[in-house]
Amino acid sequence: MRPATSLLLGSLSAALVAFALTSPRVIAADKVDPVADAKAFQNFFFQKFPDVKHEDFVNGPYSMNEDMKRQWQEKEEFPPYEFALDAGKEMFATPFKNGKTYADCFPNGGIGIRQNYPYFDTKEGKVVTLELALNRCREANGEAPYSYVKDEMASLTAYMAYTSRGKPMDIRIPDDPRALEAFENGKRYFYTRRGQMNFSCASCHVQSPGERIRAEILAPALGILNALPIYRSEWSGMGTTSRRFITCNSQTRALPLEPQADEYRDVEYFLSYVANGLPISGPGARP
Amino acid sequence: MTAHTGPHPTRRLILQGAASVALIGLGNLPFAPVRAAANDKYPEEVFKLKNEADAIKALYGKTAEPSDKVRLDAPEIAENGGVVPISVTTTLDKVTSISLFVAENPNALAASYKIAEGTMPAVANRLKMAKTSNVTAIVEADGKLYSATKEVKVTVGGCGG
Amino acid sequence: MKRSLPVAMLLALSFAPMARAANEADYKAAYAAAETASKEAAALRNQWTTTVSTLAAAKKAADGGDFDRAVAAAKEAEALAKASIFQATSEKEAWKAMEIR
Amino acid sequence: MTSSIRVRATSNGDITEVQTLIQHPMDTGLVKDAKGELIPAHYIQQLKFACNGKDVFVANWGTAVSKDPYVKFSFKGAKKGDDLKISWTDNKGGSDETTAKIA
Repeated sequence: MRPATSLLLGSLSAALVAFALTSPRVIAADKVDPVADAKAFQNFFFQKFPDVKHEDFVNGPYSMNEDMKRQWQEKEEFPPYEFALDAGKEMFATPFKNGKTYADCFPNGGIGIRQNYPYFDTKEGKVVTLELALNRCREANGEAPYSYVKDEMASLTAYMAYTSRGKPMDIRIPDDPRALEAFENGKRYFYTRRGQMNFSCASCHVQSPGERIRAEILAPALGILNALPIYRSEWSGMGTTSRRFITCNSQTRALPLEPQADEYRDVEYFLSYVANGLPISGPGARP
Repeated sequence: MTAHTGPHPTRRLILQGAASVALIGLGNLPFAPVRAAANDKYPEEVFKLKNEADAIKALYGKTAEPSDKVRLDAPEIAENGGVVPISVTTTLDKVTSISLFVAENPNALAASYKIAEGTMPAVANRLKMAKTSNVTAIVEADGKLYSATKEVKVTVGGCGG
Repeated sequence: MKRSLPVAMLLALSFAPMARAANEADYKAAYAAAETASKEAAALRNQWTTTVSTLAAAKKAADGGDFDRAVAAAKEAEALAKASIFQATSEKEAWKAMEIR
Repeated sequence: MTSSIRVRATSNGDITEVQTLIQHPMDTGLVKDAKGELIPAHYIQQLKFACNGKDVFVANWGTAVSKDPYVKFSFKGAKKGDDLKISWTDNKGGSDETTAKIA
């Protein structure tokens, strides 16, 4: 046998052995392993779309289709969320009746911190999202909470997202079994089929990103929350994370849960954690 | 025109031919007097017209000829009928007006821009489109009309609800 | 022609029992069954929007006195609710099949 | 109340590029609200740009212009620091205007 072929055969068998070892990791008795989940999740999309730059995934449908990307870039020159952004900045600076402002409720005065939300509150034992924290801040200062799906909440989160633009998503899971359970709940919600259409979030955003559902191109699940809140031409208005989850549910004919229900908080926790390292790109403009 | 196997197909074809000629004739009669392009007044009546040909005639009083000197940029598939980015540029000179028509909209004329002396003959804007339609850009240069047309597909998004 | 005969027969048969018009009692029974199933689906946090709208349609038809349509809608609502219950229970394990590992 | 007109006018060489975004519902009069009633037509009809006392660009708009309308054009004959006056009127007699410095 000529040396070259024996060399080839040798390396082939080595590769085969290596592959066998790293075949899908042996599932220990369903131990929750967010680090491995995040790695597998990101690799799935990096391999499925090798020519999409990693940080581009946060641009949703526009990372999947050139014609749509051109329309988006044209809109981004003077984006429709400009007004929500200005309104949010103004609201952030306007003191409550008791003289305090949002800056007093948040670390670093609420500037450049969006990438750490949602976080797991070990006192409460639950996930706390940015929208929930904002309403709790209002209530703590004697103000009425905003609707989770209307423009005021969207303006506030738009401004806070804007101050974090470009910072990598940085969600931490404390060493607390309840945090691991919240992560697992979020993962289960993400993969569970619901509604008369019998779709799960994964049916569209894992199995067929880049494909069309009528006029729209499906966004990849990786980094899908990084651009929120978004101005959707469909709504001709702003949409918070809550509004996005609720409309997705009703599209598959699943009755939406109440905004900031535990399931929504956990699925936001899961989706944000697996997008760690990808930049915040909110507020965004979408079809 | 489906091929007819019925009696006297030719007679029917002639009849239909005559009917359509009459229609065209009728089409431009009542609008000939309305000439609103030159002055600054808002062409209120033209924006009420349904049909594209009538609107072009009412606005400019003449017909346009397609020209490759007019470049119309519009998406192949609009991401959303409510916000369709459309832009027009042209290499023609002495341009005094640029207008955009969406044939299938309730009213054909969407926007009409007056280009002053020294203003570049180009405009970008975002239009609403009711459904898939031809979009036509009309450029008035040195008193003559030039046009470019492109089809933009429009449909709703989402999977159901 | 031969194949379609049994199909016609089947169709005729399925309508036979519905011969007499439904009355309010039939509607109440059908609606109650549909409502229990719908409540169970809601408790499982897996209600469908179509169950809710069909249940409402049944009530509306009944209010209008059209008990035939009301009973049909109530039956459909019950079927939808039961389907969503089945979906919730089967998905308890089935979701893992889709998980990215 | 901040103006409804956002404008960015930047000049390079002799050409000034102008981009404008206006906060306006641009209702067509053909859309129904949640209660099923028609929302009356409410849209900007004319938008004017004037510089150094001359109208450089006039937009006549119908109901087919998007909500929060956007328009971009460019013109010659102005320089950094000149004032660009932008004004609009809508079909209900509403109006707004603002003046921007060319950057």
